[in-house]
Amino acid sequence: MENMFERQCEIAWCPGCGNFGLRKIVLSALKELNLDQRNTVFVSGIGQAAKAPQYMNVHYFNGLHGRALPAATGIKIANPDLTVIVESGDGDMYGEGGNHFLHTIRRNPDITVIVHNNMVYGLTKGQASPTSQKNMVTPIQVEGVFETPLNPLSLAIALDASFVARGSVGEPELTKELIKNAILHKGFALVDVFQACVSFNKINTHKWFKENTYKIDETYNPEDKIKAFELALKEYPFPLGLFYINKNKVVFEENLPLYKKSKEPLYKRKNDNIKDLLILKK
Amino acid sequence: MENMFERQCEIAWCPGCGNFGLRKIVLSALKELNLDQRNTVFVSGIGQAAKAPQYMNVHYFNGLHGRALPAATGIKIANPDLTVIVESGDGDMYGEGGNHFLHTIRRNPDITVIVHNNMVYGLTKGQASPTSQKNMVTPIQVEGVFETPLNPLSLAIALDASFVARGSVGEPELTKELIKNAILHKGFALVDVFQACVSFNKINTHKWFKENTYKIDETYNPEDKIKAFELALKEYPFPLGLFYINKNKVVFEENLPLYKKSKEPLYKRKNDNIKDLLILKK
Amino acid sequence: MQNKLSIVLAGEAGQGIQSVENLLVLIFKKDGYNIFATKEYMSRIRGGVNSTTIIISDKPIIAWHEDIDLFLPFSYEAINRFKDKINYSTRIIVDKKYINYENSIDIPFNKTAEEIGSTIFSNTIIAGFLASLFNVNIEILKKTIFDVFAKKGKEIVDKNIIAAVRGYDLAKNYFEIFKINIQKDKKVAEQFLLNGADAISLGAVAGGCNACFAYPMTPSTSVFTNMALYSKKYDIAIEQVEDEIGVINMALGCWYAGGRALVTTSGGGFALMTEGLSLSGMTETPVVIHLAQRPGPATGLPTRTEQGDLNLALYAGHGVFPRIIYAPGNLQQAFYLSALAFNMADKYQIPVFIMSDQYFIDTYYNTEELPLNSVKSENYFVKTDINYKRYKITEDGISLRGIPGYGDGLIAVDSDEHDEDGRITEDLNGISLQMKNKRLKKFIKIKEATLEPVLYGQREYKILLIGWGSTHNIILSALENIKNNDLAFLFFSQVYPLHEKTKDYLRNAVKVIVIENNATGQFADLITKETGFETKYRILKYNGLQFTVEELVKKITEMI
Amino acid sequence: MQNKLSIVLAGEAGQGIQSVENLLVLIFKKDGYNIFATKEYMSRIRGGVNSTTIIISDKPIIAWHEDIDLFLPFSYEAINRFKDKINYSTRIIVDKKYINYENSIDIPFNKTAEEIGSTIFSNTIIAGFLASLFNVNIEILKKTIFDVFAKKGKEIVDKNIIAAVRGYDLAKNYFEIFKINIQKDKKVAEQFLLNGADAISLGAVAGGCNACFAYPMTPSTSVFTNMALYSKKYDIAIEQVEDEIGVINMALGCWYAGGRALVTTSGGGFALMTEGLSLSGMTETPVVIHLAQRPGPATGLPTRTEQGDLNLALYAGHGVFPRIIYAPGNLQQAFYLSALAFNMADKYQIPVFIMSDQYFIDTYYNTEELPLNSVKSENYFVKTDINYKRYKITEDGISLRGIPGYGDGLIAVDSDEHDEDGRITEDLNGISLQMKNKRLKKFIKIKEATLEPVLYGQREYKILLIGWGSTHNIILSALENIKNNDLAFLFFSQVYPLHEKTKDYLRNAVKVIVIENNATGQFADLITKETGFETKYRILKYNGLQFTVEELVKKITEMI
Ligand SMILES: Cc1ncc(C[n+]2csc(CCOP(=O)(O)OP(=O)(O)O)c2C)c(N)n1
Ligand SMILES: Cc1ncc(C[n+]2csc(CCOP(=O)(O)OP(=O)(O)O)c2C)c(N)n1
Ligand code: SF4
Ligand code: SF4
Ligand SMILES: [Mg+2]
Ligand SMILES: [Mg+2]
Repeated sequence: MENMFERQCEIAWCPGCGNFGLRKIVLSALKELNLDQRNTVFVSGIGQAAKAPQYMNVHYFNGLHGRALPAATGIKIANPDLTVIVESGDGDMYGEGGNHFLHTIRRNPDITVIVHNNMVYGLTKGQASPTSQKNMVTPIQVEGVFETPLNPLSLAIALDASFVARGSVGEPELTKELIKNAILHKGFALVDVFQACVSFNKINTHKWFKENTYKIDETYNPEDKIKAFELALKEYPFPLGLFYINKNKVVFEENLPLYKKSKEPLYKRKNDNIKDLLILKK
Repeated sequence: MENMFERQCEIAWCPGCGNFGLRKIVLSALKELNLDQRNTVFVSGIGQAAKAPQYMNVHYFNGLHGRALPAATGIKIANPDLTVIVESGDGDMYGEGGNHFLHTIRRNPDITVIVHNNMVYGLTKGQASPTSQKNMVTPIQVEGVFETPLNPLSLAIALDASFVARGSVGEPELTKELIKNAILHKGFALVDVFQACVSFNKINTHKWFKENTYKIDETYNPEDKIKAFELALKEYPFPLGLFYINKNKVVFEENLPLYKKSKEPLYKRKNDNIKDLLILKK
Repeated sequence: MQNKLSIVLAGEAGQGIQSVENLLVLIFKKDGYNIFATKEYMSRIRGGVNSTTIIISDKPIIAWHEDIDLFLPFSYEAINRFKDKINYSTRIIVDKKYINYENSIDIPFNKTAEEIGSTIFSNTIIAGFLASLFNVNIEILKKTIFDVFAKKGKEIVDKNIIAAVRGYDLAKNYFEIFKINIQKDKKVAEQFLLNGADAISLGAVAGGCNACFAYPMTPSTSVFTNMALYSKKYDIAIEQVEDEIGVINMALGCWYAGGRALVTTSGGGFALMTEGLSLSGMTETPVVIHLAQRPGPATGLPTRTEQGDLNLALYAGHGVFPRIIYAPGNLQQAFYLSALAFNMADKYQIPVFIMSDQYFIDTYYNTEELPLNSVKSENYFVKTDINYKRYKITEDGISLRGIPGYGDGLIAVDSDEHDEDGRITEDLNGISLQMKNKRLKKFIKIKEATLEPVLYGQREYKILLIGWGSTHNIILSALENIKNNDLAFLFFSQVYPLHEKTKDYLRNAVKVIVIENNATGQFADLITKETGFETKYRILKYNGLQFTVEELVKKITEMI
Repeated sequence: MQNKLSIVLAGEAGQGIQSVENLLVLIFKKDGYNIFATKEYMSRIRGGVNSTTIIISDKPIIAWHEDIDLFLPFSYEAINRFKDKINYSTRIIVDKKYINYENSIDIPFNKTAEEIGSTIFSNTIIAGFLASLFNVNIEILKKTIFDVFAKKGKEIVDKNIIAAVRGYDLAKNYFEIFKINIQKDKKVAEQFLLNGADAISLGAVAGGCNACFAYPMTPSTSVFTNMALYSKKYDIAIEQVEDEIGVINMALGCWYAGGRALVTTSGGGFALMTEGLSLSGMTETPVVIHLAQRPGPATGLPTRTEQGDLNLALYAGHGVFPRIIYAPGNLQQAFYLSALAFNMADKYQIPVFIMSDQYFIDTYYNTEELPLNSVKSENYFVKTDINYKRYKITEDGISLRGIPGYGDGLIAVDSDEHDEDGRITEDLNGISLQMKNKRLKKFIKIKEATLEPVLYGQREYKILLIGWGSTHNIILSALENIKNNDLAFLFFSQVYPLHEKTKDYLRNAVKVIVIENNATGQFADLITKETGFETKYRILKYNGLQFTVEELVKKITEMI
């Protein structure tokens, strides 16, 4: 059966790029969840990963580098009925967009954030990203990266993000399920996805990701924050799966007074009768 | 004995403000460490806390709201011999400045960051800050804060900051020692300091901080990251002391190739002989 | 002739000047006095010297005057700061227990307060005292005290009413000294009393604003606070965002999905939004920005006033895209333009600015009906079908705007150069160039919708004064004072685009004088750039305070 | 007459056009040909269509021409994109095994490559082939291949030399078809071969730059990459910062403490720096910003060219403060001005811009000596004593700049309005106003140091062409082609402040034509604003490509 989210078009990624794999995964997840295209909005920043929505039949807001999250939150504020999915790169989300990452997690809108984590700046030709591993040499980091790579999982857990997971393009089934659950989850859901940039990251290749990851044990309980943190610190190999879930968090837009009264999205409301307000100024 | 760091001048804080207490603590720490005024630079953003350097006899760079950390790093890059101390507010550091907080920790320059954490925006008259506790009502958060307060300690630990501590103006001795150790520590050192804003935070008062804090047990070992994380999650009461230290981190400026060769600060170098470079372009 | 009297209260932040102001403006207005109030304050919460000027008059009074008839210093510092502004005719009121000053009138406010139980009541006593000097109806006094303190509980209300009445009675001993006699006007009691922040906020609501995002920054915060206050009743989504970049991007997301968001900010905060502004331009997503100016550069004088960010508003954002900039000059305009901004942003799918400044935001006066019937919220988005194209090329450059979830079309907006479907393109000479031209075409439409500048004074002028924004009332008052048959005043409540007729107005003048509250004459420069007319006569002020009427009268007279 | 031949290689990103370009420019130049190369490319890493134009000539060639003499398409898409640009005299070279096109010359590059072992050698074969057609000395070919591939190890070097020689030999069968005969010039072999990014980077080093901070953004990244490359040898501190806001603030911290930092960025990145720019203005902390332009708004066309950010550079930042904007027109100017920028920033304690664009950054040609002896690094900071005041009021507004750790003074800089000591003040009519005036005074000094525009062509002109930045060489080449006795070209390598004499130059012209690679004529607007002269004749291009000489000749001829 045809996937109506799939758009037939030229795709500007390099042959072999991990983005293709993730695209397939996301498309399957959308289909399997039976989402309504007319209510599904993708939001992205700028970068190779951020082009993803261009290649799908969805609404999208392809904004500025690093600024997908506030835009996504604004969309949720205007219309909480929409399913909002952010798709962007590691540089975009954790570099330029770091502050929004912190505070959107605190806010906890009901959005899903899929990060194409290729550990490099792809579109700008191979500089280090916040998740680049130590010693990677690039045209800018000429003596190799020496800064501590940002660990998005432990960071999100420290901020008490309500759903924190890691997938990998090398594990499509697992990753698809994570993304589906993330979309179904009410609240901010992060799915950081390992994937290769075949043009600029010669270290963290498809093979490397295969060899340096493992699935989290089925018995693991993702509701324990400290355990989750401990798991998130595991490296070489890196665990894949759901690290942490907090089901008790208030969802941002639901907590806005205007949506406590009524669920109507903003565009359906008429809101300009100010007579009562003016009386106060007499 | 007189403290030469102490400046006799009018101070624009409200009577009773916690900033006065922290000022005293910082001044004592500077004196007890016997720092050379001529080599001590304070960097701050904008806010009540950020005015602190104005009231001391030090070099300072009083920059933009939220932007103290990159400026401080730039200063270290130009001259690693300088002792660089950042003093700023919770809004400044964790709100507007959040992205620099993340990435400066990753970079690990040898700077000390003292955050006057009064859990409110003081200078702009009492809006919620990222560390405001739940349910606090403000002129903007008219139905009370409902977002998860940012926990600077767990966040810094998740990012593997090399020195992470919490002080309180209510515990001047402890806080002074933390600040002294932070300054002596090589690498990024965070000292988040609880203090009251008597004008706008009617919840987290001097008394409240006294009643809701306790000193970390002497037997506690701050070198275990997971334990540190666990400790950082403790609330009501909140622990005070050194949570985490990582002594094995590379110091940013020391790792810059130019300082591996020579320790001379930039201003002493002469660097404009480009003949050799030009030959490459023939 | 106008009969007016001005009271200046000055003292430390935290001494209660602000609460006296708040009470007095209400009391006087409700009693039928025309009233004007403006304040200036330091960037601190306690200490320093702040002041408020309250002018009471028998005729409408809308602009800052510098005479001080009654001066109430609350501290020695206050006296120092105002020494040069008080003259032989200024009556100085002090409580000698605290402050001594030559030729001042000693009134035992504090002793009276202590009698009631605490010195904290002295502010209410002062309010009662002044009300009494102006022969305010005591019931109005009591009722206002009741309304203002109601939220704080019965005990506080009662004590304050007692204090007010004590002050009221105290004044009776001094009637002979002050001999105040200003005509009241019953109509005034029914009028609105607003400051600039109120007018802008209410206008936004009238324009259908249903979301407001900001990061606190003086002086723009007042509008944010108002919107938060209204939010409960009017279902406005309020969010304090982590930084200004987040603010503008959240606002764009909100508009994209069918909301009507207001952004309120000041210079440094707006500087951080310039990339986002460009995103509004490229994606053709509407947004309304209230830019409340204060003196820069950088942190500058954060609580002061200046018209220094016009250039920033004009040129912010990389690349070329249309925008509209309104600069209301009085409360009616603020209300009207703030509402209009929402409709224009929606209609033309562009960023629209409302420019104010600290003076404008913090200045109160009574005003007749607001232009309530001429504003309404106009929505321009459409229900889409499956063939919908977000960026359809049209004759005038404006495509119908769909929103996700309303209809069957897909709404794809892109910060990259895009085709009609909103998909990225590099067809440089094809659709890419057409998109650029589409956006350029909107300049023409927007220009057509420009509001005309308003001419005051002589139709057959030789000398033309020009102003924009918050100087409107001051220049107008100066004009009335000067009485020169060659003089007219051309006021721009829309500063960009400039109206077509601007050239004609300039051509008719022998001498053009541009008056601005900034250091270089940014609007004068804009006029030169757009019309080619030199604008070398400029009256500029940039110390962080607004012009006073007297000051302008003098400067204009010198220059003409 | 100039004898020249232009080669266009076009194909997908990743097909190796870039490496053929890199080899060929070196080979031709070392063999004594005047050489010019420029590229245009899509915002993707593989696929699409990119192209490079290489022009070989007997005389210096410094500007983009649109004729194509030899066309080597690497894909059908490439043919499509260039269909309109090839004409009857264009020779088209293909390998029919992959691509077929009418009237093209089939050359078995791939087969030859396969014979050596892999098709990846076809690019080197093509380079060898073209070198041979131009009768390049085979030793130069080999040596260049060796140098370029040396880093990749002996095996790869050897194979590529074999490939180059095979291509070289292959060409011999085609000499008769192509009959290329262009004079070489021994002197060229000794000249420099640079692109704009190189000239700017080397100039910065010559100006004493010892730190470079950036966040990657096309097309500004090339300068960052160069600085990183030089950093090992030249002790330059390099840091890729988390965002552009961090970049500018880090640079200001660095300058404050005695470093000389370069910031390199493009439109959207620079938009994020505008608050920081204002901090430079307020604290009087120097900074040098390389702003490499690309078409906006927002993400726009990220790998394309435009002169669209002049307004942004002119007006970025809230509040009023002085700045200098250089816009080099050729490699010498880029080198010279980039060095000068550091000295001027240091001397006047202001932000200084070097404006380039993608075309300028990516364009190579050979050039004689660079103005090496006229540049040097001048430091203006001083050793301080205990009485030092960072913002001492002086006649010309410039205070001596101390740095922490050098001397006994305290160096306090403040983003708030401050006194001479750098401490916050609200003394509105006192030191606060003096500080504002101090910064205004610097405008005068900076204006005095403005570089004169350069006049080319007729001294007694009637028609004056005006240009700035990257159009310099193109307008100059057009001027040479037009040969009109009334025509002159006035070029501004400094666009702000405008030089005093600008007015005189304009006055002497009957008609002024401003030529800009943007949609509205931002520099023309600036001229009007600053001089009052109308500049209604404008030749503008804004599809994302630079003008070609032929195009300009035509447009100028039409307009005069
Ligand atoms: C404000 C701004 N700064 C810089 C850029 C340039 N830029 C575009 S994409 C990108 C990095 C992309 O890296 P990442 O987010 O990891 O995505 P990837 O290409 O690797 O998928 C950068 C720096 C930009 N578009 N905007
Ligand atoms: C870009 C920018 N946005 C907003 C402001 C206004 N502002 C000044 S201080 C401040 C908050 C201060 O809060 P905090 O950092 O907690 O310091 P405190 O006053 O509580 O010590 C804000 C929002 C500013 N100066 N610059
Ligand atoms: S550069 Fe890397 S991330 Fe970008 S498309 Fe190519 S392989 Fe993928
Ligand atoms: S407002 Fe609060 S933080 Fe600021 S000085 Fe007053 S008490 Fe201190
Ligand atoms: Mg990436
Ligand atoms: Mg605070």
